[in-house]
Formats: sequence, structure tokens, C-alpha cells
Amino acid sequence: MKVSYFPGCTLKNKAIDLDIYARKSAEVLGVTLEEIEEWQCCGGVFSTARDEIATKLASVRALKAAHEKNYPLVTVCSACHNVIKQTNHAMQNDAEFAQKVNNYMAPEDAYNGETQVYHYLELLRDVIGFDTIKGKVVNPLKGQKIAAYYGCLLLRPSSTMQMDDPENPHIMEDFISAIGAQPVIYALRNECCGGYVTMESPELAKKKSDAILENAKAAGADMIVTACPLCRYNLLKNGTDMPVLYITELLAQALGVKEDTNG
Amino acid sequence: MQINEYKPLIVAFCCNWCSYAGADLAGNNRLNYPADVKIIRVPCSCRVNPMFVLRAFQRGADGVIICGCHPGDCHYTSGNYFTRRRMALLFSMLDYLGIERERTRVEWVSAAEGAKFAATMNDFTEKVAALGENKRLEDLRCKR
Amino acid sequence: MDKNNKYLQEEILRMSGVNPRKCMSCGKCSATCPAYDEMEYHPHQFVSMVKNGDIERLLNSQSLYRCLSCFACIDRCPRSVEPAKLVEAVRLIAIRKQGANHMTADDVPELLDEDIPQQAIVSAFRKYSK
Amino acid sequence: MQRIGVFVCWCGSNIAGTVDVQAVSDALKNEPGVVFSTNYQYMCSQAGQDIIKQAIAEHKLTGIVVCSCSPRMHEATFRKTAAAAGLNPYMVEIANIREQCSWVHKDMPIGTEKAIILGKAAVAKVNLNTPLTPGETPVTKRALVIGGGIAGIQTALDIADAGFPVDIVEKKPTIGGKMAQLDKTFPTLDCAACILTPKMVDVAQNDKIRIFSYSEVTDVKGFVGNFDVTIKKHARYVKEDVCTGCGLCTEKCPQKKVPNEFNLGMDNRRAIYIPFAQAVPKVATIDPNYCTMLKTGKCGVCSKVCTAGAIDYKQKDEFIEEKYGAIVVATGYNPISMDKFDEFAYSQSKDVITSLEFERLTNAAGPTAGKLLRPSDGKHPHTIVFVQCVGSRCDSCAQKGKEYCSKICCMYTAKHAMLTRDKYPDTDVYVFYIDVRTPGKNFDEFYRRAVEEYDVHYVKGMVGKVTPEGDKLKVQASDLLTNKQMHIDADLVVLAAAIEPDKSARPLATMLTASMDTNDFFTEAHPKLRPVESPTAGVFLSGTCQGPKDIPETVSQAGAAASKVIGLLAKDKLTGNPCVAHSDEWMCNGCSSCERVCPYGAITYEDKEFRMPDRTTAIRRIAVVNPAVCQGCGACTVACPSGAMDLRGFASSQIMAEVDAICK
Repeated sequence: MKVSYFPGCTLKNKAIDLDIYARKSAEVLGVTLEEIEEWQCCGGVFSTARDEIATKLASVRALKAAHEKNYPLVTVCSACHNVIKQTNHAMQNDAEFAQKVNNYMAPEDAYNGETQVYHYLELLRDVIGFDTIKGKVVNPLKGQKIAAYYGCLLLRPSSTMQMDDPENPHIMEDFISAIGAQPVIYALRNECCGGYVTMESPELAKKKSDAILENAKAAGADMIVTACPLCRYNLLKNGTDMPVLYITELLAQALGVKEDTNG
Repeated sequence: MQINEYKPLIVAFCCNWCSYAGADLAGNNRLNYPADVKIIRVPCSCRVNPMFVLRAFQRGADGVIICGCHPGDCHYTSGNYFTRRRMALLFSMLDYLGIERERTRVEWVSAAEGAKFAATMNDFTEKVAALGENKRLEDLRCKR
Repeated sequence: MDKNNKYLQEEILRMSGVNPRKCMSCGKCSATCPAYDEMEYHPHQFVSMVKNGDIERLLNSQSLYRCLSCFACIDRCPRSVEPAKLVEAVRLIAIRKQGANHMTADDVPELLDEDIPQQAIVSAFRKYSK
Repeated sequence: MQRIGVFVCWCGSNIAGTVDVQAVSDALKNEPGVVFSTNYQYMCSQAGQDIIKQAIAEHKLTGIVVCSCSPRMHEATFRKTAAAAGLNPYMVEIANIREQCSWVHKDMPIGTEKAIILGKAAVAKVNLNTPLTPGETPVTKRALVIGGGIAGIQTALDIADAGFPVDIVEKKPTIGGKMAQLDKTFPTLDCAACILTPKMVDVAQNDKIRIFSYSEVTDVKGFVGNFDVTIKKHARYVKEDVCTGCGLCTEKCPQKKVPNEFNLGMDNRRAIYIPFAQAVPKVATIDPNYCTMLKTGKCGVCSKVCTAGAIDYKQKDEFIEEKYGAIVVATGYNPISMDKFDEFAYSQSKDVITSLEFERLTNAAGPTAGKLLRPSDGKHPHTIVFVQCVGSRCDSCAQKGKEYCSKICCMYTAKHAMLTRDKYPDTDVYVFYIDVRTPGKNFDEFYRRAVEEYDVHYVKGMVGKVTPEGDKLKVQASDLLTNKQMHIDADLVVLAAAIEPDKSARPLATMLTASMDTNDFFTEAHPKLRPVESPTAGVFLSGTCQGPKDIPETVSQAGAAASKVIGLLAKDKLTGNPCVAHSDEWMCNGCSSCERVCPYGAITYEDKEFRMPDRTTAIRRIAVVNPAVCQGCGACTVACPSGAMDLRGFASSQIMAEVDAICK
């Protein structure tokens, strides 16, 4: 099957691994990620202000492009997913906002949030199924104790994101189990790493990231996985020696398609 | 024959438990309101069939007001909620027929609110009087 | 409340869609806020200051640029007040003023290191400038 | 045609001062049906009443109109007068020409004109009155109490004390409810078991009270005074009348790994068990989900060790049908699930517990024999954090938690904190609160003692996140008074979980046609004046099924419910209000509109055979109103699309006649 794919700016640059392994793994699992033409940066953060229109147009264009093909829209980057999903939610539920956006773009061809938005993890869980993945794993990551790091953007605001229980999520843990590793549960997996404030206040990011890493380590983790390039940056920059990997990297490894890219 | 100034005719349906008692209290406290208001006692405001309201207008009433217990205080638990919904529908239909909104009203008057009852009736009568006679729904065959 | 604060208050409530009167002052937003120590005014203070029309002090506070947009206060508020939406609205009012950008392109190079993802830069720009 | 008499009262000068009573009685004389009209100084006086009686006899009156004070004053008086003269009391109508005429109008001509119109309306109504007779139904002199907690126990004891038989239906194997699980009770700190278990024994020994434990109500039919109830007695695989409660089987059963629900799963029990030492009835019960014998047919240890021969693996569920005159709901509460509040890490750490679990941890009969030990490692906790309002006072949009205040948490948390500091002075105890709500006799004094004498750290603020790390619980919270974020390394975190009605309440309410609010608490007939009665006649409310309550409140409400039940059961017959709804079976089309608006469940449907033209018959579904249950609000009469439903005493035709008379 084919789905529309919004990689986002970081995946074209600093987080190439997140992108490449996402495509490769999906291919193995029978899903083609078809990149949206001429996509524009989502902006990285969603503005909750109801009169912020222009900053959300890029997301609406991507959503509309997927809608024209009648595909669901998949993103891997947590931030892109958060922005696009929240924008789509606003298009569905805030009539005034939707009207303004449509007037801005093409009123005759109005978009009202019809596109189904999936994060890559949701694609794995809800479309492909973790059981299917289990069946396709060739290099099970046996014995590895992996701590999932959700960060903020995958789960919150939970009423909009609706991915999982915001306080006790298990989608990434289920993913980790599916690829044969052992998930490690720790409380700070849904706490903020410091986000973009790392630019102005690296100390804040350090404090937050250190606490997360320490908590994961205390819970017995050998490794952390995440779906967000910024989270990975903050954790790695401040970390001791805890490896921080992308979910897609681990998936590609388990599915046996990682070496190919390196070679 | 003496030429009277125009007096509206107002029918007030009052529930037995709150509003009728509120009207009695207005009497006990000698709070005046126009004699144009004539009260009909019903067990609950939800006993008021929209037909009664239409009948009143048909027979020449100039205003109809329905009084019940405050929401949540209904003697029968939920009767006044029915009244609120039914009358909202009826009044919007009457409005459509050209019976001005000011000729109809639902008001919550508790047994302790004698002053409110009198004030409501004064205000309602004044508003209806300002509109003049109800001619739209009046059935001329009813006139002698 | 003076005229300007009143105007700003109405603007903030309209933009954010937040009703600060729903707040019961439990402080859970501030208990959950990861940027608490960096802030002069904390999430619960944003709510009460907006409610009381004490907006100008907020507009001039660095606290506006410390919110991480992690949505934790939005999710955990038992009264659905959503303090982060107020922070966002106040910040937008601050930076929408001409020349009031908190961060400009000139500031960026010295804040960068080679690993920093683009995402951080675009996010910061979204949050700090117009 | 009626023969109507009109009696205009002067009420001294109260009426006659503003209303020309002579003019009124003269004017009404000419109204259709009126054969007699008079006025008198005080109609309600003996002499006045005699005038009425005499006129009824002399003029063969079939209906009377009294133009006087409010019917709320003297309607009953004049109805009695009419009845004494042999006239049906419901043939009397009052025209209120005092409170609603003479007292509010100053001008004689205007007052007189209005009084005449009000009199005409009353005459028009009486013309359409029909004699009404209140129905009578017998009362079954037995009460049913659903729920065997402190509320049910107290209600049952009080009813039995008045001499009426009572049955208690309890779904657990023993009565006692939540109170049996508590350690000490505020504000006096006497132990819950010490004051509850004697009452449980009283219940067991009272020959007026039967206990159906391990049972539930599965069906309720009938109405006030005459309920037919089906009770399902679950098979406990132990003959109740044979078991001596010696407990040998519960020691010998090889299945040891059953989570003990009485200790909230903090330790294990056997597959055959007696919930706790003072259980009533003190009879063993086999848990079919864990018993090896019942599951595989192999074992039978309990049967072998039972010298009384009480074990019966073949026992079946039993259905009992019984008649009751009154039903008391005492279904109680449960703490809500902490699933949606995992920022407090309840699912992640054994050392994050609810307050009810804390009760068991400090109870001498609990899993730790009363020693306060951490569930994870059995160590003594030194820093304890209590979090108030977990799931209480939430906004409905938050879609988790409850909108209401759970009411009991402030007091029990103060109790927990105080007892902990008293027993373990080496502990640091923090209580995070939004507001401390302690209204009640000696309640605030109690809370202040916790703060002032026991040095419990009360912090105004909320906990935002609990992070288990190593053997500590890192608590991040706000202190709103110092405007600081606090970080506490705690050993134990106790959550004051909101309470919610028991899940069995909703289906029970449907069976009883008793109304509930959106939170599944039972609604009272009047929030202030009838707090222990359900709007459904014959159904009464006791304890937390009606709203959050502490023990003193529950016991007083239980007593109040009992007194209402006694008042009902003391009657031999119930006299109804004859002004009830009735449906014209020929006009009814069985659409159910009336049933849906009836707050009392007074309307049912039956299939009735009708003779149709050409000697055919047809079965039609028609509405039937139970006059004993109907309260006469009239909601159904308006909902009825075909006009089949009408209200006696306030018939549509009567009200229309009044409208016509007023508008003429």
C-alpha cells in the first residue's frame, strides 16, 4: 500500500537516518512512503493561538496534498507529527479557523480535515500491526534493554493527539517488544527534554535531559530510542554514554535492512 | 359608556408548588400587580399543553406567561425542564406566526419569591400593554 | 484594571480561547512545569494575572520565552484551563509589536553548534519572532 | 348538567374591603350550571360551613365553588365540608379572590371585576369535574435493604427495631462494607472494627433480619407497598446453615495465590476463604475462579477437612422471590481507578498507593499486621507524601476524574497524617492540598491538631509528577504560598482517590426506575426537604449511593431512611392522590412518548385485545398508568401525541374551560 509521507526539514539534513530507515523498513513491511511534492517546513511548533493562520498553512498544504491522493499522511518526526495533527484537528473542529485557512488558500476546494494523520509508530501499530512486524524480524534485538523516550510531542495534548495514554503510554514499549528487545519503563519518558529552549538556555536542557537519562539508567536501560531529532540532540549532548537511537534505525536493524544502507 | 384606556388580558399558568405559592406570597405581602393578570393553577408547569397557550391567544388573550419552579427545584424532579424545552419551541413558532416574543414568557418563581412574582407580572403586563391588542391569532368568531 | 490592560486581556482571552475563571488555584500546572525554575512568573501566575488583567508585567517578562510548549500543563490541569495557551497568547502579543522580536537571524549563529537540528532553529524562530 | 352552588367569602374585610362580594355572588348566579349563590362573612367558620352543607342538601348540589382565600389555605377544609354533606370532595373548586385578588388590588371596581372572572373560571371548571376516589393499596410489611455496609446495616437495624422484618442483600460474602476495611475513624479515632463489628453481630442475631450475602437483586417489579423482587444467591459451594466458620478449610486449601480483595490485593488468600475474622455470616466461600476442584475436578481438600460436611461442590445459584413494601438502596461507593492519573506513577510503583490501601497497611488485621511498611520492600518509610483531590473537582472537559468534591478525603488524610506522626515520630509527612475542607463537628479542630500538634507539613499546592527512581519516589510539586517548585524524595506516596458510586448502582436504578444524576448518584425526591427518599415512591436512599458522605452522616441518613420506611410500613393501606394521569385506551397508539417523560416509571404497556368493526379483533399496545405510582405532574399529558393521556382533576378540557372563561 501507499501512503503520503511528510519527512520534514530535519530529516533531510541532521536526521537522515531517521528518514532513510523509515522508508526502507516500511518497504519491507509492504508500505511505500510517497513523499509529498514540494512540501514546506511545518514550523516545528504548533501555535495554540486561534488567530495564527499563516504559520499553519504549510501543514494544511501537506494535508491537502495527501487528501487529493486519498492517502493517509505519515510523519516520523514527532514535532512535524504534532504540528500537522494539531492543525488537522483545528481544521476539523474550529470552523472559523478552517474558513479563514480555506479563504487564504482555495475556497472553492475547501479542506476540512479529512486526511487521516498517522505517526510512523501508529502506522506500525494500527495499519501494519506489531504482530506482523514480529513475524518479519530477522535480527531480533535479544537481551537489549531499551528505554522508550516519548517526549512531549507524541502524546500531548492528549485530547488531540490520541496516540496513547498520555501518562502511561505503551506504544513504543510494544514496538520494542515486537523487535525482540526488552522495554524498560521509567517515569520521565513523557517529560520534556528542554526542546528548542536549548538554544537560549542550554542549562535548562541539560537539567531536564540529565534527569531523564538518569531515570532511564536507574531503571536499567542500556539504550534510549526516540522519534524526535531534537530530543535525541538534547539527550546526546547532555548524556554520559547512553546511546540514543531513532526508532526507525532499530526497526531497520531488526528487519535486517540496516547494513544495506551502510554498504 | 365610558372609554377605558387599553387593558391587556393576561393569562398566567402557575405551578401549584412554587409559583402559585409565590403568587399567594405576593398577596400576603400586599405587593400590587395589575388585575389584568388572571392565574390558572396547574400541578406542574409541565402540565401546560401548548394547546392551552394557543387557545388563550385564540380567545383574545394578549399575553401568556407560564411560571414554574426554578430548574432543579421541580416538585416532580424534571417537569420544568420539559416546560422550558416545549415552550422554547412553541414561542419560536408563535414568533414565526407574528405573535411577538414579548407576549409569551416562561419565568421561574419560587414559593419564597412573592416580590419576584409581582415584579414579573408588572413588567410583563407593561411589555404586553406596549404591544397593544393581540389581533393576529384572535379568532373573530369568538367575539360576540 | 486600566484601559490598556483591559484591552490586552480581552485580546488574550480571544486568541487563546482560555477561560481563566475555571482555575481553582491548585497549582498543578506549576507543579508539572519543566521550565519552572527559569521563570519569573509561573504557569499558575499567568492564569491569575491574566484573570486579574495584570498583563503589562507579563509582556515584559522573560518567562514568555521559557515555556517549552511541552503541553504538560494543558494535559494535567484538572480544570481544563490550559495555561500554556495563555503563555502563547501573551508571547504573541509581545512579539507581534514591531521590532519586538525576541530573536533575530543575527542572534542565531552564536547559538548554534554543529549537531543542532534544524527543528530547533525553526521552532525557536516560530516562538521568538514574527 | 351540574347543579352548582357558589359561596363567596368576605373574609371579614380582607376580601370585602376591595371586592364587592354581593356583586360577585349576584354575577355568578347567572353562570351556566349555577343554581345557588350566596356570600357570608367567614365561609371557613363553622357557621359558614353549615351554610354550605345546608345548601348542598337543599339544592341537591353536585358541585360547589368557594370564592375565598387560596386553596393552599382552605381547600382541604371545604373538601371535608362537602364530604360531610355527602358530596364527593373533588367536586369542590376554590376561586382565589383573596391572595390573588383583594390583597393585590386596591380599586373596588377592578377587584370586583377580577373576582367575578376568577369565579366564572372556577364555575367553568366545576362544570367538568367528575367525582374522584383515591385508590387504596395494601402494604407488604417487609423491607428490603440493598447493600450491607454501615448504611444498610444501620437502616436494617432501625427498621427491625420498629418490629418490621428486613432483608439485607449484599453482593460480597460478608456484610460490613468499606467501613470494615478502615482502621481508625475520624474525628475521635476509635477503631472502625470496634464500633462496626458489634453492629454486624446485632444484625446476625436479630430475628427480624435476614441476610442474603453473596447475592444480588436481579429483578424488581411492582410499586410502593407492593414490590416483587428477585434475588440471586450466588453459589458459594458451602452450605451456609452447616458451616460453623471454624476456618480449618481456609488454612488447608492448597491454592494459596489468590489476591486478597479485602486487603486490596496487597496479600493473598486461599481459594476457600472467609474475608475477615469478624465476617457476618461467618461462613466460608469458595472462589470458583481459583478453586482447583471446581476447575479441574481434582483436589477436594476442603471437603476432606470439613468435619461439619458443609462443602458442596455441586451447589447452584439460587433465585429467591420475595415481596416487599419498601426498598432501601445502600449500594455505597468505591475509590475511582487511578489509570488516568499515572503522572503519580500508581501503575509504576508499588509504593504509590491509594488512601484505602493505606488504611489496610495501618490496620492491625491488614497485610502488615498494622506496621507501616512499604509494599515494595517492606521497609519503614521515612518521608510520606499525601496528595489530595486526585480525581475530585475535575472539569468535565478534562474527561478524567469527577466534577464533585469527594468530601471525605480531607478528613481521612488528616487522620492518616496524624496517626503516622503519632506512631512514627521519625517520619516526615507532607500533605499537598488545594483547599482543606473540614466542616463538621470537631472536624476543623482535628485538622488543626494534625498541623499544630503533630507537625504535619501541609503545603498548598499540587503534585505534578512522581518519578520512581531507585528506592525513592521523586515528587515534584508546587508550593503556592512560597511560590516555589518543591522536590521531595519520598518513600511512600498516598493518593486520595475520588470516590464514585458502586458500579451496581446504575443497573439497579434502572430496575427500580429510580433516577440518578450524571455521576450515577441516586437523586433524592427533594434536595432539601426529602433527602432520603427517591422520587420513585417506596424507594429510599441510605449512605453514599446518594452522594459522598462520611460515617456520621451516613449513619444519620441511614436512620432517616429507616424512619421513612417505618412510616410507610406502619400503614395498612396506602391512600393515593386521585389526581393522576389516565390513558384512553381507544386513543392510545402505544408510542411510548408518555413513558419516556414519566419521572416515576408509572406508565407501562400492555397488549390488549380490542373488538374492531366487522366482528374482528385486534391486539393493540396501550399505555397503562399505575395510579399508586403516578404523582400527577401531567408531563405525559402534553407528551402524548394522540391526546389519549389526561390528568384527573386537571383535565385538558377543564383547563381549557378556565382559559375560555377568563378570556371571554
